Amino acid sequence: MDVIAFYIFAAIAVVASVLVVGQKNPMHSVMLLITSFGALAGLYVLLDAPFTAVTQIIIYAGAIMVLFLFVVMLLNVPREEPAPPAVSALLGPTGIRIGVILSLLLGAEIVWALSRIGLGWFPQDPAAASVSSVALIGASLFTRHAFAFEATSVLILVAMIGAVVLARREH
Amino acid sequence: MLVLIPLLPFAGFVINAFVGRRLSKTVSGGLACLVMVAAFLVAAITGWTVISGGHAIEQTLFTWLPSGDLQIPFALRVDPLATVMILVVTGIGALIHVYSIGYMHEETDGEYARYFSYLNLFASFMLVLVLGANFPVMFIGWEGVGLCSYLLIGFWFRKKPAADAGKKAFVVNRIGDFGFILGMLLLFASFHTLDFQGVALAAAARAPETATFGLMTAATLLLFLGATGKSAQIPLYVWLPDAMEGPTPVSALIHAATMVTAGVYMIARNAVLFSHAPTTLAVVAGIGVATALMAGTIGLVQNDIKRVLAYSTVSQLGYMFLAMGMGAYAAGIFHLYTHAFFKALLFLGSGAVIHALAGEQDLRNMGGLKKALPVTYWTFLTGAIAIAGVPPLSGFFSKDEILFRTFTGTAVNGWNGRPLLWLIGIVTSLLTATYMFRLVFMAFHGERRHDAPAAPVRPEEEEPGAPVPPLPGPVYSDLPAVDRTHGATHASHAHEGAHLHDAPPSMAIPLIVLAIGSIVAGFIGVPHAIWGSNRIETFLDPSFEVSREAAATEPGAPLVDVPPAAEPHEDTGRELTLMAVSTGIAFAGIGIAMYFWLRNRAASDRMARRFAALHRLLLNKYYVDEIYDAAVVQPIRLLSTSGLWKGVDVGIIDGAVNGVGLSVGAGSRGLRRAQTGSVRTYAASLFLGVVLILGWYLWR
Amino acid sequence: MTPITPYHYLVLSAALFMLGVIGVMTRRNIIIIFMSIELMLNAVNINLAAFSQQLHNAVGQVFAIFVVAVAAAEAAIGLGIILAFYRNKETLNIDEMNILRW
Amino acid sequence: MPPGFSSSDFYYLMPELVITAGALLVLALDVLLPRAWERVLSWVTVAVILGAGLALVPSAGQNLTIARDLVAIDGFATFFKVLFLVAAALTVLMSPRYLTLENVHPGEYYFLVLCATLGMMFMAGGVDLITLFIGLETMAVSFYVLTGIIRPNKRSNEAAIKYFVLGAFSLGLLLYGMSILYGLTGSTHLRVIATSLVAGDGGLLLPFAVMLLVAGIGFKIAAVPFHMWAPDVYEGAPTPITAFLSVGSKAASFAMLLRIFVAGLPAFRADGLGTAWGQPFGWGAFFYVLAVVTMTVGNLAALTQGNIKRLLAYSSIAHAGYILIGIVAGSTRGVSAALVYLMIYAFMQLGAFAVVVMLRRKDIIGDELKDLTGLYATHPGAAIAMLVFMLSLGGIPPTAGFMGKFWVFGAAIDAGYVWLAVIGVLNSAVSLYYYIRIVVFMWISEEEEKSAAFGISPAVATVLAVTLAMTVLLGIYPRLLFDFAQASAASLGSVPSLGLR
Repeated sequence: MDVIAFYIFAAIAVVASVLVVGQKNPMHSVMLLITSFGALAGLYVLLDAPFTAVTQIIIYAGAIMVLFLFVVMLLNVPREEPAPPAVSALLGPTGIRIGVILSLLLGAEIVWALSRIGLGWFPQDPAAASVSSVALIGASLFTRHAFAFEATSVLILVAMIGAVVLARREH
Repeated sequence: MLVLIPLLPFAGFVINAFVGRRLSKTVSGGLACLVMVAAFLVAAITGWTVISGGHAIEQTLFTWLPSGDLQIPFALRVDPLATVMILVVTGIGALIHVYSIGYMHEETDGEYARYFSYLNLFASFMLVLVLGANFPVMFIGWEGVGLCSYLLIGFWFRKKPAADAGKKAFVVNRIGDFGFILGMLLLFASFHTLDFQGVALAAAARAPETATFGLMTAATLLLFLGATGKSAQIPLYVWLPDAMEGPTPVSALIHAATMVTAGVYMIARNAVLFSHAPTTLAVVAGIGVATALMAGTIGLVQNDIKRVLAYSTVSQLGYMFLAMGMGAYAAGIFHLYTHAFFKALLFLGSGAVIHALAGEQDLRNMGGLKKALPVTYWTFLTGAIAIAGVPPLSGFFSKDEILFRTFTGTAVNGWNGRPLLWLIGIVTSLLTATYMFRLVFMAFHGERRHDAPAAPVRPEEEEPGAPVPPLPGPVYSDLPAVDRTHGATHASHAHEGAHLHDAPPSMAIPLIVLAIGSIVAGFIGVPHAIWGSNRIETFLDPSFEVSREAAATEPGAPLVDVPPAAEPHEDTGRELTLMAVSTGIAFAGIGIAMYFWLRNRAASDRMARRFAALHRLLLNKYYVDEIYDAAVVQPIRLLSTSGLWKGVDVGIIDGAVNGVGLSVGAGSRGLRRAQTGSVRTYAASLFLGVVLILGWYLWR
Repeated sequence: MTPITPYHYLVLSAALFMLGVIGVMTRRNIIIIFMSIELMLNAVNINLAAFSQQLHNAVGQVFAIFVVAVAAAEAAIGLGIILAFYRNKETLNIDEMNILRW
Repeated sequence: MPPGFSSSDFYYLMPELVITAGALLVLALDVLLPRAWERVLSWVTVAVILGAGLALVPSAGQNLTIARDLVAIDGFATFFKVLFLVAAALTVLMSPRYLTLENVHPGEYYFLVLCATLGMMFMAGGVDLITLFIGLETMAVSFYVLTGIIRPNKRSNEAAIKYFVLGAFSLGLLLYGMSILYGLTGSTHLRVIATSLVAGDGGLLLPFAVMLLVAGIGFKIAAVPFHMWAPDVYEGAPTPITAFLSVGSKAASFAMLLRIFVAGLPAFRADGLGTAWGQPFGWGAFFYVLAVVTMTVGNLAALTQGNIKRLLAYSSIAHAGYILIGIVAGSTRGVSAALVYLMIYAFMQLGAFAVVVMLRRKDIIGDELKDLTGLYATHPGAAIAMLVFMLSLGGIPPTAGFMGKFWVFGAAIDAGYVWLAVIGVLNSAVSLYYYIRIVVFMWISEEEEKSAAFGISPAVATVLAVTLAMTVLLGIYPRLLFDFAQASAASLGSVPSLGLR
């Protein structure tokens, strides 16, 4: 059951992601990205991480992607624009081809790296309890990682102020 | 006390640099001279203490580079060697400062103060170089004098040749400095000290690297590379003749008397270390004598009065390196000392000529100046006789000492090429006498001439017509080109022909003092063979051995004796013979010059025609610049224009040094082309790094 | 059918990561590039969650939550910058950003 | 009191708390104070930074971890915090007139500068991947906004977008690496990672993770080939921010690099799986190559630049290469040489940028080499200061720059990396060429058209005085800095354990 669910969710995520990158229309890309994130949330559930799954849906698919959608609609530029005249050989199609080749090279390297390790290699700590409980994560966030949590609040504040600074109209 | 010596000129620099523009010329110039005279007095007192006390004075100001067990203090030290140097630097420096008051009086107040601030700064750095008790302190001075030299060569930076010359000097000296720093770091890593005495001790504790290529050989070769850059020896000599674009007093002070001798001084300072690397000594001697000969032959046919002197300087420096390579350190320093007098004198004299002729530097446009410029003539003649090696003037004693030591010393590395080196030295000596008197006769005797073909006006070199990016050339090339030569400012005074005026007092006095110096300076080094006591050698010798006190503090270090200097008493007869030979050679040289350029000028033209190829070869300075151009510049240009940077127009640049600059510049432009402004390119570059590093790892 | 191991998740996350990278390298629209970067961050989260389960260790999930928070902050700032840029240049084409170069 | 903390934690976190409170205070004052009082904000900010400096005093000489083992209070962190605070204070001091000219609202600007400083301090103290990356992001996000804060300016916009897109991209790489590292060790704590990782662990996944970390941090320190954002962003950003970016951000990223690699991945310095060009393979070899390429490319590209900010950007890339030499050397001496270099670099680089800030006038952007023309005639003091900075950047004694280079190259030779030192010396020889070019331009006097005199604000004059004094002082008497750096380097990786997993 789990296995089938994994392949279904993974397939949805990958196909949606391919379409995100391949889409001409940014609006469609946003929608597809939300789909992909939804599939990922499903995978988190399979991974015994319900809290992460919920975060994924609420924050990622909900908040962040809505923000994207909002900007796309605000700016209203549905189509990819044509390339401006290239001033250097590195721009234009050659540049894009180089980018693709590089990405594929890295992909090949990752495949190679992965192929060298066994499936069950990763260390396991059988003594520890299951981590699925939200309580455990909450405790970890507010005790063990309380400092990082508080530090993140500064980060969020910076982001808020920064967004205001950047998006405010001149008066 | 010791620190005052460099500090006084430095104070002069600070005042002139910051408030000089608001001071009148009298005040700023007077101040600059005053601090130099004061420094000279302090140096004299210090020197007297060293001479009478017989041991070094050391002053540690503070710990400069502390780190655990490695301590490098900011320390100054005066030993006999440094005594000679500080006296030369402050004494001759003060005279040249005085001379400059008259020479530079045409400049505006601001420029005048700028000039004197540079000059004072130079003196200050030179004194730090000389007084430094360890490599890093010396390096402060080493870099500092280079900087000042660069600033002063390019003093008239609106003149393109001056700007180019400054650039060339800068680049060449960086190559030398590269060697110096590496040598220094190598010594530091292996000896864990950079104090000169400490290095000498550590070197003395090792066996001389006679047949092996070891650490000391590597370090000394690197240091010698630094010396060739600073002291204009093969292969890094190309900057010095061009450096003559600077004001003449600067040529006298920096490019004749003091800075260019820094390389010689540095080797003498590390005499023990170099003595333990015989291979390096052989290289030093070979380079020295080759440079002496080559520069002497070039000097024979040059027509620019200052260039003749510049090649003569290169040649004399070659002598000094020959002495270093022979292990005759005292003789080399002796020559350094006498050379400072007569070469400064000759440069200042040529400056007086140029000053009188409103900026004319071409010998073919001179002649008959003897009557109009009596002071200049007689002093200049004294200098010429001194450098030619006519006894009993100073040049004779020092040069003869070097040649004698070359002839008699022990075999180097089992190779006894000493007679050959001596022969080349003697030939160079002949050349020296000849070209110096050629200069005297062409400038001061006969009739005033205007023979020189009008200099071909070089077409204005255009900036490479680069496409989008603005491509400022190297250091100066994008400056506004305003022609403002020294001559141009003088021309306004219309000194033309009719009433040439001799040097004004501020210029005449230094000339006379230096002339007297050129006559008598040699007497402190009269060899034993002619009933002298060669006091300078006995005085200097302690500087070239491991100091006894220092050795005593390190009981474990076995003293390996420095190869003993040849006993001077042994062969008085041989020495007298050699002396007679070199005297004869000097007179022969003068005679040749007299025949060709005084009695029978047509003969010289005939000679030039008969040996046209040779003449052209010499006139074009052995085509060294062109060879460097062909060997380095052209291939690179070909490469760079053929494909990769097709759109980039490559500027027309001459010379090897510029060739390096060009290749680097082409690389630089190529890198800039990669900076396309596209985020995608940047991400690709980032990603390329990832892929390459991982690929490298996986491939292995 | 073989059970699902972290290995499978690693492969999936690598695939998403590569898709994100390809998006950054090939697209011209800044917003899509930005979405590709979000894809890369999600690949990271898959890794973290998979490892967390494998190791029975909550740190991975905590890390993932921090990554989400950072992604949110970045999204706010990034879209703000894009907005400011659009106001000046009326374009979202990354190839037209070329005042600064050479 | 939150369960994660104890009272002593707050005691040692005081500098961070002061900065946070100060940032909020600046934000509040900005709203409350009338427009005319804007100038006060810069002084408040400086006061906050000084206060944080005072709050740093208790940390001196300590060596412990706080906040549940997430943050280290050791000499290493303290060294960097001092550096950040100095850099931030000098940045703030050179800003006010520039902000007025660019019509930037100062309240948010100073707030963001303080937050960036806070992020850097987290990066210096963090001993846990999560803390480090949150610090990194706080700093980076602040810088994204600061870079683009001149909204009507297209150059500023473009710089912000480039910095942001590439920064987020590199963050993706960094996080991917961190996630794998977590998977291999089961922990995000550097000490646990250090103890549980043995060379050869994880097969090829470990090098993969390390390489991604190298790329992510390499981006921040602007090491070639991850450097290409730097010239563009440096050129487009407001000049004081460029200064802060090139000093603070770089130093913080180096702090993070040292923490992660020296304290967290010592096993992978050489993985024992073989050698490359005679060097044991591992991150030591990666950084070896990066150092060489970074120095060379940075210096070469700087040679033909006509824009001072871009030129200084390339120069700063090259300097990252020199600092990497110290890290490659790896010994305590090498690390302390890198620290010394960073501190010295901070002063000379900030000084040089202060001069560029000064050149910004009403209608003159002042970042082209030609804008320097005649500086000596109009402002001899500033010109001489700039001369000293340039000589120092070029490594000429007796300036501080020489000390830094001497120590870095010395450490490399000491550790057996002779060729690395040779390449470094060669590069610094080349670099002097473009530094001298800047000097040459200042000394040209234009008698025809005297460039309009412009004043130096007292604040900028203070910056120049401080940086000049330190550049000279650290060159002549570097003892205190050396001792400080040595102690700091020794504390790296010797964080006592609290037994937490």
